Amino acid sequence: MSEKEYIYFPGCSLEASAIEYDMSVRKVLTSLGVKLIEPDDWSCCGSTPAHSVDHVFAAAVAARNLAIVEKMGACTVITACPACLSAFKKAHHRMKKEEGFKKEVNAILDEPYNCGVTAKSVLQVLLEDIGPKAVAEKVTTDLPDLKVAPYYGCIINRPPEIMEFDDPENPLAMDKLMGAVGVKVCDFAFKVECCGAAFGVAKRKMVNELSSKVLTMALDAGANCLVVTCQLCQQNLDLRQGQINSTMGASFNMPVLFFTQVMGLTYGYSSQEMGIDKHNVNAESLIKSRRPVEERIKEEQEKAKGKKPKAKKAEEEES
Amino acid sequence: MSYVAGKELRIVGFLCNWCSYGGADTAGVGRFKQPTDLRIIRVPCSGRVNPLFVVKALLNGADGVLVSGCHPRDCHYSDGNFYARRRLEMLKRLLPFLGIDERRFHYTWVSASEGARWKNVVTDFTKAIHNLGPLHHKEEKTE
Amino acid sequence: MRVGVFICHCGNNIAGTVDVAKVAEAARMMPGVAFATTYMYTCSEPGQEEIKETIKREKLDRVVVAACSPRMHEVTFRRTVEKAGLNRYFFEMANIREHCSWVGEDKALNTNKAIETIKLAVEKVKQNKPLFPAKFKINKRVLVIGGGVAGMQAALDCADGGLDVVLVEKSSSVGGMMARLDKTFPTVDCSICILGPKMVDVSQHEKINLHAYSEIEEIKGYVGNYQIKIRKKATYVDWSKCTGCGACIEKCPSRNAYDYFNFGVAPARAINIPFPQAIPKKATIDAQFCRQFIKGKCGVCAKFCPVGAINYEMKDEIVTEDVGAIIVASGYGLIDLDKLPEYGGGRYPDVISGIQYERILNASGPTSGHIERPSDHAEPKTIVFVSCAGSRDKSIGIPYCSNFCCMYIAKQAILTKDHIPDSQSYVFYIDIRSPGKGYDEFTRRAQEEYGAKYIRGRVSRIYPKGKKMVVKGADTLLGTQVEIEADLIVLATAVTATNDARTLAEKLHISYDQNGFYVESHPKLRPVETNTSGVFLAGACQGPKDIPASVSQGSAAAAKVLSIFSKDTLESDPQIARVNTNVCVGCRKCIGTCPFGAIEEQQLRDGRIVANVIETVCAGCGICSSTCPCGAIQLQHFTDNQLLAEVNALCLT
Amino acid sequence: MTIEKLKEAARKILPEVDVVIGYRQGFDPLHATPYFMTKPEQVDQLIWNSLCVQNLCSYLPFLKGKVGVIVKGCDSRTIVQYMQEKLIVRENVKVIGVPCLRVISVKKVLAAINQQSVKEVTFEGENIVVKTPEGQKTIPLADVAPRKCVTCQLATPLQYDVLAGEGIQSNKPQDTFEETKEFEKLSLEERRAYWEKEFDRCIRCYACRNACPMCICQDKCIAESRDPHWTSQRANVTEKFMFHMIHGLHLAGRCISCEECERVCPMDIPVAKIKKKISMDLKELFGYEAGMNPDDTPPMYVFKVEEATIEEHEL
Repeated sequence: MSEKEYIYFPGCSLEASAIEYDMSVRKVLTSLGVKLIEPDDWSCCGSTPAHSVDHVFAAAVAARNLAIVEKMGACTVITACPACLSAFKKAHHRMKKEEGFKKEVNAILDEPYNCGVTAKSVLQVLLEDIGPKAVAEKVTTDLPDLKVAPYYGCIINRPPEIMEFDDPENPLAMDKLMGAVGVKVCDFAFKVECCGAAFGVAKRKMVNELSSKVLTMALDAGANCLVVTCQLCQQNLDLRQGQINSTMGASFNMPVLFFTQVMGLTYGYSSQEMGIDKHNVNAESLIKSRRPVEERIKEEQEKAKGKKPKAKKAEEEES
Repeated sequence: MSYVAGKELRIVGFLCNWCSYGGADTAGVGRFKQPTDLRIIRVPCSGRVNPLFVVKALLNGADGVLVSGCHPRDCHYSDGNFYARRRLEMLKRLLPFLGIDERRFHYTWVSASEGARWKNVVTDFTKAIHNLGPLHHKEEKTE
Repeated sequence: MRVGVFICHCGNNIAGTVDVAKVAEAARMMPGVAFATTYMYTCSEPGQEEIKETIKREKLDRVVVAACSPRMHEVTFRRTVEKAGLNRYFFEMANIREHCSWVGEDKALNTNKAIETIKLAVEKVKQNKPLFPAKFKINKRVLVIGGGVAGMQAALDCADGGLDVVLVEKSSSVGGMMARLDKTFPTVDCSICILGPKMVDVSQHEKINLHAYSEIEEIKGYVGNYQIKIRKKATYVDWSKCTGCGACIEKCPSRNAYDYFNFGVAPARAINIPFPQAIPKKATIDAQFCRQFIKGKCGVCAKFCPVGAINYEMKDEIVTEDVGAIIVASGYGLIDLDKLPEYGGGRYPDVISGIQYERILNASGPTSGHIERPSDHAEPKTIVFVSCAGSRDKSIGIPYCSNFCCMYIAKQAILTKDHIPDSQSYVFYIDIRSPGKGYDEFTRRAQEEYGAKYIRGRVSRIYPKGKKMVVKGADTLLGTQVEIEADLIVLATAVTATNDARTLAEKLHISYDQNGFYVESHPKLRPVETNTSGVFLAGACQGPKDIPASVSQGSAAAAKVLSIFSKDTLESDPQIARVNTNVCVGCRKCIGTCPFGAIEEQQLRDGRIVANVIETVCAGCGICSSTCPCGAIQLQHFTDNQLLAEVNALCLT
Repeated sequence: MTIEKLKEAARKILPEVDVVIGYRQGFDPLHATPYFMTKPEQVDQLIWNSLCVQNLCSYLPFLKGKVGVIVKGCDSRTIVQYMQEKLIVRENVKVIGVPCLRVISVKKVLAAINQQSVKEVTFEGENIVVKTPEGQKTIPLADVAPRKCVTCQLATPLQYDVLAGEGIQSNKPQDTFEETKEFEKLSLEERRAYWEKEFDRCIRCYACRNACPMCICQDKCIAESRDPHWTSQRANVTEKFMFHMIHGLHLAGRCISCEECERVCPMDIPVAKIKKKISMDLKELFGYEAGMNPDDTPPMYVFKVEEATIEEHEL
């Protein structure tokens, strides 16, 4: 596969609370032959704290980073964090649409941003630029016990006119990728419901209620693990799972992994390399049955042989 | 022809009776406020508008001319606006060659139900003409 | 020349923002104007009398009325001046209401605009020539497009009035949407029981010629003399032989054809008769699903048909019909469920549309009237109805109300309770719209007698939970969120124009609004006419309508046709092109550009070739006039000189 | 020698037609004039040289019966355009094509000899030699050729029944509308002033119209009629402007750029300029060139439901 290069914006949480997300992203993309370049002197993306007080300022903070990327001569920046992504896309979208707003924002910046950069999520890159086929080729390991419910959260593909990726009501990007790496995917109705987001401190109970709904739905869907694209969701669902159990009187024990971690595991990386051990809810029990992918393939072939005559019969009924 | 000094410019509109003229009526019924400059000449079809009418108006004192017919495919006479489109496009390209800003002539499509759209067309075109100013240096009589 | 100008106050509509007295004063100064006055309501009886008297008293030979739009009252006043002995074309209208008093805010500017608009009309009227309509024979046959309840009503009324009717229906049976309904509100009487007899009448009426499974191919001509090309689509069954016995359907092996009649509630056979009361009761093969067409082998139906009616070789056939008027009753469509992803439309089998539920309720439907949900055929106990599913939603481009959903939801809630006494219905609504006779009482009955729980608010999301569907929404009256675990969700999907509404409109040369519904020529006073004379509207093709409204429009349209057909001849509009043979140089450019082929070559005695207009064919568009280099062919009443007079009135300083 | 071939052709055709139109010497040595031949002996007076500038096709729509006509390459576009507009019956016209590389512009020659009277004109190779009372002047033909010859692509006529001489290829560069594009570089005000100045000189003699092969209305022209009354007889620039717009727009998609209008203008008004601009636009819009293909229809008399090249104009 041809060598790809991307400007990669980690963002604050991927350097700290969600460092395992960063680890897995870098490893997975490297094994897919993608080179990541981190812009020098990148700064806050301008998400929640900023845009909840001042839109111009928030846009400026985002645009500062985009301007840096522009200066590097690139037209795309990728990030794993949905908050950074939407911060970038929102700023870009409005600056592009409103000349006045653009002037206002650029007035604050030393280096003006000329709207030449498209922000993409790692998810989008994997699905559209690299594609499920290439993603599947790298799989070495099978995770037979893993049954995942893909949980997208609220902002990775909404509002649609700004994010311009996947279906806002029923996204399928992760479903496809998980399918591609041979993991069982459960159809799950709560893909984009609210997890409580940044209210974890202010309104703990509400967050617990909302997150517990997500976990319940995942269980009902027959999943034993959630895969996510957003470290805030991950936090609310994993870090607070104990909290949820106590507030809601429940007994959830469902690992919440980043989709890149699951991909990494199927690529043969160890739990440590993927930082699985950094999570609260232990996923080992689901992973330990891992085996070379060839075994699964053999199994499937046998199954198929078993099926053959039956399928034939159906055919005859048809005609 | 009497003018209201300074406030108005001379804008002539040729409107298809079946669509745009009705659209202007709809705008009226809906009380969509518009600038008052436009004077409307009713024609059965935009295809009736010989480009020479536009030239005649512009040469003789109009500051702007607007032709509005039915949306393509929606012509009451099936083909009228198709001919209009070609002939008026030819004219629009010729005007600047004669030293007349092509923005002084606009042709568009407004249906009988598009009252709001009509209001916008009139408002925007009038604005455009006022930005361009008078085409003729005539002494404007006051009322 | 003595022009008289009559300026209408129109109560305050004009006088409120235009200084009419000043306008009259200015009008008196205009060259050629002998008299000018103002009047409170010019269109009123005394107002018209005033005009007639003044014409006589002042010896006026031209009249200008400055009032509302000519599209409103031109005809009225033409009649008035004619009664006073003037040719009706010695009249012009100055539109100082819609185009002036109603849209301008500055009284001084409005007044000036009114004056100039009148000047325009005066200059035009001075150029006017007397015109005299010719008479032409009319073909007293009528075409009705669409065999729904509106179309059938129109067809029957016309036929009973003694007209030959050509009824064209797209699907293989008449009946339309009403035939699909189980019961009708607010009487809850059986829909097909009241429609069935009408369908039979249509099929048996000797004056009605029904073309089922047919579509309009082409329409040529003008009021009184239309030539219609009708495409009879291939049914692959010889209907002259088919007895509707249904043996073929029994035996048909391809069992997952889409069932258009039942909106896909259950699969149908590739050869099918849509419903037991179908008229005509004849089978039709759906080539999309028929094995004979897909695989090239099967022929089962042909084998089993007792009368040998099956004919796989059948081709579409074009028939032509000549008529004098057209009634359009082409009905409505519904948005697809998958346009509503937040409700899981198209994703979850137990989220269905109102019309689908109607079929499930219907005894002749795929479940023979037993309410069961699609996913597992279980009997639902909790049913949630979501109104305005798409309607009144700008975000998906449907800003309007679909008119009858509120009522059929109430009906369906009532019927649900009848079918399943221990069931509970919930209805999410924005507003309950029940303005009809007995309608509001009906929606109350649904709540009070049948215990349907009405929740004012919108649904945000619908998702499966085990065997149930969870409906998440807001109760705006209690100001809380609600979650209901339901077994079946019924979406009152928005009413839209049919997907081929626009193409049909283009064939008819009638206009449609931004939503694809046909535009009537006046929203209040000419609700079933279009701007194309001879073409009338009935039913939901003009906008969402319930049954009584559609039926009344069907009758109204029929009445209109009968009234124009009450004479043997029609007056042709004299506003058509006329050739000045002394000037015509015979360059033939007009002939090539006329959309109606109304111009022919004619050789004069001196051998010169000149153009000649066929009066009955000319529709009066004037393309020829703007094409003719030497101005030899002039559209009467819109001649170059008349338009130039208007241009000069405005421009010459 | 072309002239011999022409005479031979004319003689051959004469019996089959009522008249053959060619050129003969005009009122002075610098002018050729149209010549209507009905008898064989007249053919001897036929001439052919660079003075034969007139577009003889212009007579065809007004002549009944069968006609023979001598046609240069540029003029042959007239025949084609007439065919498009069905203004002639091709069978009734015997076209004697004549290969031609360039004619001269009388105006340019007179300018070169500062308007003296002409005693004698001879041609030496690529030069024209003009004898005047003050002596003689030798001018390269290329220097006094009219504009249309500079970019002429039709050395051999598009249409002919007999060709007098061998078909020759044009050796001229394609017309790229340079002049038009140059003019468009001026500001709006400059352009407007330009036309007002030019048209102000117009004396409304209608020579341009009368010489125009496409002005088929001739004495029915709306510039002179009262019904319709497009222009008054007032001698102000507006009315003159209007007349030239009428001429221009009536030729939209029909002008075969023979530039007769400009040749005959006594006031030297560049009347062909506007027509050229329209031709340029219509070529760009509809890929149409008048008088090239008999099966075309002029673009103002047809339409496409979807016009690929016309975009809706926003305000």
